Amino acid sequence: MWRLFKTIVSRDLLLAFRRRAEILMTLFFFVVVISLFPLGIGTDKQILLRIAPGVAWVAALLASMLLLERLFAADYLDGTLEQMLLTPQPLSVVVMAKVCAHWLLTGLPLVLISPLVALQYRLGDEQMISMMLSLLLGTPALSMIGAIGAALTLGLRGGGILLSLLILPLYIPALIYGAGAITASVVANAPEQAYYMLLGAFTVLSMALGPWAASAALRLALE
Amino acid sequence: MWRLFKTIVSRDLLLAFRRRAEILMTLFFFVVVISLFPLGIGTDKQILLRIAPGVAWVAALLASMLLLERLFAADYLDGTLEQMLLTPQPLSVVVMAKVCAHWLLTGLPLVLISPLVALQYRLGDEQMISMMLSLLLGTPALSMIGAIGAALTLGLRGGGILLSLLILPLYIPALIYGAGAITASVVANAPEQAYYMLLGAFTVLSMALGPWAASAALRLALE
Amino acid sequence: MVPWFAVPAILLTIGGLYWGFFQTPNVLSDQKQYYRIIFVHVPAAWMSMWLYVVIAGWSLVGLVFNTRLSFMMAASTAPTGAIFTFLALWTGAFWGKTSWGTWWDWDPRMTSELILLFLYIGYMALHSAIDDVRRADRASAVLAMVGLFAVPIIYYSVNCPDPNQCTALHQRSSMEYMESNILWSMLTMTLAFWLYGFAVILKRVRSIILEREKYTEWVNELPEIRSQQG
Amino acid sequence: MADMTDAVLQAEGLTCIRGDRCLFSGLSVSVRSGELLYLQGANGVGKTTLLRALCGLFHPDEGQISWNGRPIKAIGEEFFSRLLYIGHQSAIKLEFTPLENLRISCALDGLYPEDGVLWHVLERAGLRGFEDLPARMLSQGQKKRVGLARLFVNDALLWVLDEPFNGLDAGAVEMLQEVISRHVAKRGMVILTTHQEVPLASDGLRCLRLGE
Amino acid sequence: MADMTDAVLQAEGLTCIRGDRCLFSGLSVSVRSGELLYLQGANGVGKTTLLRALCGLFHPDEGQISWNGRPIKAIGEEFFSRLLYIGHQSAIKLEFTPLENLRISCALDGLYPEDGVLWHVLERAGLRGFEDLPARMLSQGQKKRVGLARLFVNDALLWVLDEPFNGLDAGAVEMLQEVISRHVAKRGMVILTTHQEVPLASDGLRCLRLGE
Ligand code: HEM
Ligand SMILES: Nc1ncnc2c1ncn2[C@@H]1O[C@H](COP(=O)(O)OP(=O)(O)OP(=O)(O)O)[C@@H](O)[C@H]1O
Ligand SMILES: Nc1ncnc2c1ncn2[C@@H]1O[C@H](COP(=O)(O)OP(=O)(O)OP(=O)(O)O)[C@@H](O)[C@H]1O
Ligand SMILES: [Mg+2]
Ligand SMILES: [Mg+2]
Repeated sequence: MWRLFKTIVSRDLLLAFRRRAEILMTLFFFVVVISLFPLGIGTDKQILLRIAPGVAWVAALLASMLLLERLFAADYLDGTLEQMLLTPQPLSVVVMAKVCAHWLLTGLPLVLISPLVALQYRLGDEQMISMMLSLLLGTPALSMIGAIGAALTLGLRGGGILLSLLILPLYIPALIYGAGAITASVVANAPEQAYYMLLGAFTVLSMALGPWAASAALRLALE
Repeated sequence: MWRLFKTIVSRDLLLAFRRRAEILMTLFFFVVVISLFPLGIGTDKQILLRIAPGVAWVAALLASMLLLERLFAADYLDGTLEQMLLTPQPLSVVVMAKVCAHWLLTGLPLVLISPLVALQYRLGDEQMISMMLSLLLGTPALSMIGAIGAALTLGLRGGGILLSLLILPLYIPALIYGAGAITASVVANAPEQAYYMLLGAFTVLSMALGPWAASAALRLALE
Repeated sequence: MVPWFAVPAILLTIGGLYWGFFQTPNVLSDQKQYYRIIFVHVPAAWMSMWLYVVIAGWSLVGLVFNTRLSFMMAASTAPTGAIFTFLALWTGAFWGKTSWGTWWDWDPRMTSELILLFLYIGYMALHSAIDDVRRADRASAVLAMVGLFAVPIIYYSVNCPDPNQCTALHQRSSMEYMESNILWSMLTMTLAFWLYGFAVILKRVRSIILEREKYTEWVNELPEIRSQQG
Repeated sequence: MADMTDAVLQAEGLTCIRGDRCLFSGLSVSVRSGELLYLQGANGVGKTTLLRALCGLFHPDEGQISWNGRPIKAIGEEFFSRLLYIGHQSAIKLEFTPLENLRISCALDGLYPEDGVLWHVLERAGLRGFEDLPARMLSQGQKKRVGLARLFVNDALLWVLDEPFNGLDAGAVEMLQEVISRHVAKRGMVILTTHQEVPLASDGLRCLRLGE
Repeated sequence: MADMTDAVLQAEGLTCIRGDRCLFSGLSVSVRSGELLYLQGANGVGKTTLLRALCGLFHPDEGQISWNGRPIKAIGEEFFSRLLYIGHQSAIKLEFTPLENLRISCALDGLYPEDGVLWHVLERAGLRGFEDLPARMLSQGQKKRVGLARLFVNDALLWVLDEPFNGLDAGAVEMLQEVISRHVAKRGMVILTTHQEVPLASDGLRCLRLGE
């Protein structure tokens, strides 16, 4: 079981590394997105400070969305997913593995690159820390929820779409608390713990329910 | 020729409506990005006014990117693209048709929904007008340039990120002048004509060169 | 042929750096010694822009006359260009840190260079993402052509975001009132970078050719290949 | 169709190199109207590659492909208008019904038949009753049939079919055979490849075996 | 493999309704080890549906499928560990080399053979020299072979093969046939469907013709 988990994770990572440029690409993609805002908004230090949290989290959302269809679609089209349903292990292991890989490909790079955001947006050190922390806590939830949405929209039965529309708004709490935490540290040096608690709780919750929902959706999509 | 154009456009539109999730995804993403910033920044009117143009335009860039990957991918996988290469009509007609469809699916909805942004950011009417106008002028260029990127990255793993890495820098002029136009109307009631001129020129230029580049890239991708 | 460029490149770099760092009077005392970075900074910046034009040129030749060599040249030029771009940004940032007290400022020139870096990276990423050589060459050539049209527009838009009063263009170009021997040492560095560029590019294109032609017989005639096989 | 005059597709000295391996070199072949060229050869020997090259979808590393003596690269669209290529992939959209799929692929060929014709064609293709289901709900062979239905509408001079019999049941195979031989009989030209030994009963039959 | 003891897959009173069309109703069939069940029938008659139902991938509207007397839904994973299903789609990733594809599909079956074995298997599948190319660069039949290579590694008791011969050349078809009959000979069980008439020379052969 643990072995299957590892196999699938490493497989998905390998898929990503197959284009050796890809991991770097993720990083540079963030830099590009981040650099766009000042071009559009202007480079007044105050403004930059204010928008930094939003920018970071929009980048996170975009990243996990951009890579979401890769999550199951490819395996669905070429029939690998059928095979995964037939594995002797429970399906939720597969789901967790794929989510984990997805996070390693999207969430983690963002966490790692976020100091650059802080630099470009003139954030102080402890603000940089809080940005990294909030991203670290929140992005797994994005991947997990995204997985549910991806599984639901997979077969594209009418119901799936409607449900996935119910799913997408679930992103919002993560965004609010994540951005909120950074803002708290940027603007009013308000206590941030509360934000982190909520963010963490949200992630844990999604991790608890996500795999079950996602694998149910997968079975539905495949019959 | 004109008839082929119409057929392809209507076909792509029909396809998109069959899988509704896509259109909704674009709009949803746009709205989320837009509403995220007030959440993160707080609703100080001055700041909102300042960042409104930039946020709107960056959101537009990113949102129109979401569907780009699928512009040719589906047709590529199931072999339709091969058939399109073999049509008696020049390939650039096909490209233009697909770009047009893509704009109707991404650019237009954004233009229509932008008044919502204006509302959220407390913009006045004439500022709202200028926002819609700038989006109307600029988004076609986004679709066209995006098509080039999509054709170039066709069938490549992780196309989504690579694609955005390629085209986002090319988007910058549209971003600067689009946002600039709105800012001009928001902050200093400076004359905006110049912006619109440049924006339009940019779009026209991309329309003139884009189809050539895109169809060249397509032929490459298919052999 | 490579050494013909490599050796003078090294010599000139050393010479230029020495000249720049120790032979130039301490003008711009407000910036203390930091300003000497300019001897790396500016030439690097120049090279970075010039090399992109070179790439586009080779790509055009390749697309029109369908010559494989020119594609190889373009492909092998890109990394050097990226390196120079990064060098310019990095030294610039360093300079900014010391003289302006900030790593990064959204000054147009810096921004446009940053965008140029993105373009380079995009070019290289595309080329490395396609494993069919033929398609890789032509696809990235098309990209370079598009870039050729885009770059001037982007530069214009970045340098003059407000078309109504377009003052930002060519700001802060203090070339004219610059000490002649500072200028000269800078030019030396530029020349040095030129030669370095030639050397590296030729080296790279050589290896690329060898890799792609490894099935043709003339390659196997080459001494070092023989020695490897034998 | 308009003119079934004598046309000839000619390939001289074709050399195709995929990756590191040379599939074929110096291959010359010509097809004239009223002939059926039957490509044979093991898996991976280069049949599909050759077919796509003959359609102008793939540029051979060396050699010249000409239609009525003029290189197909030069006459591009004119050649395409005489060509009908059906490849491995069915080129149908799973979201569309067979009817819509057929209509679109016709439009790509520059044909705009009215629905009556399309319904009739789909029935001949053995899809009666399935015209209005999304293709996602069709079986493998039924999808294949949707792709092949174009043969009933399109009267291009040159048909290039890559393993058209895959996944078809006995009845469909038979039907397809007679469609093909009828096309050849009225001086069309057909190039196809398949691994099943099907009796291609037509006089103009010529075989080309790759990979020897 | 561990035990080739007598096992039996039994389906009673199966009824499948896809869309609004009843494919089959009250269908009962059973396969025991040492037998080969050959599904026949026209396109769209429900062969694939039946196969998927027998694998537990598709839940029939009525009826009961049991493995050694216990319903497969109940024993889920235990049944899957005895099952090998190869469907229409090849289930291979175009970015991966045949070697990696094979390794992954083995891992999904819970097998972790070392590379030596995999190389050997691929050679038997006729892919020598292609082990390290991305599967995107393989021909249609070669991709199919990669998918089928699992048969050499996996010694599950029950094989379910949906049109395994599609797109294979004569040699490959022959090879596949003998692999199948060998499996049956050593008291494995096979359920397959195909449209090509291939001589399935094995004593335990039983035919089931759908759609009459
Ligand atoms: C991180 C980015 C950069 C920083 C912080 C930076 C900073 C500086 C500073 C402090 C100077 C000293 C000259 C003065 O203060 O007037 C300077 C000069 C110069 N920089 Fe940069 N720079 C950066 C990027 C670039 C780029 C990308 C270019 C090329 C387009 C560039 C071109 C020049 C040139 C030509 C000079 C010498 C002429 C002059 O003194 O104005 N710089 N830079
Ligand atoms: N995109 C590609 N890049 C590199 N090599 C390729 C590519 N496509 C095919 N090949 C190689 O070309 C050879 C011939 O492929 P092709 O598809 O023409 O074979 P085929 O004769 O059609 O085989 P099949 O009967 O299985 O369809 C194969 O050996 C394959 O390795
Ligand atoms: N996802 C689906 N939803 C609804 N109906 C379906 C679906 N898939 C298949 N069907 C219907 O079930 C019937 C049987 O499909 P199936 O794939 O089992 O046929 P088959 O016997 O495998 O045909 P073939 O020989 O072409 O593979 C078809 O008529 C098809 O219309
Ligand atoms: Mg083939
Ligand atoms: Mg079937």
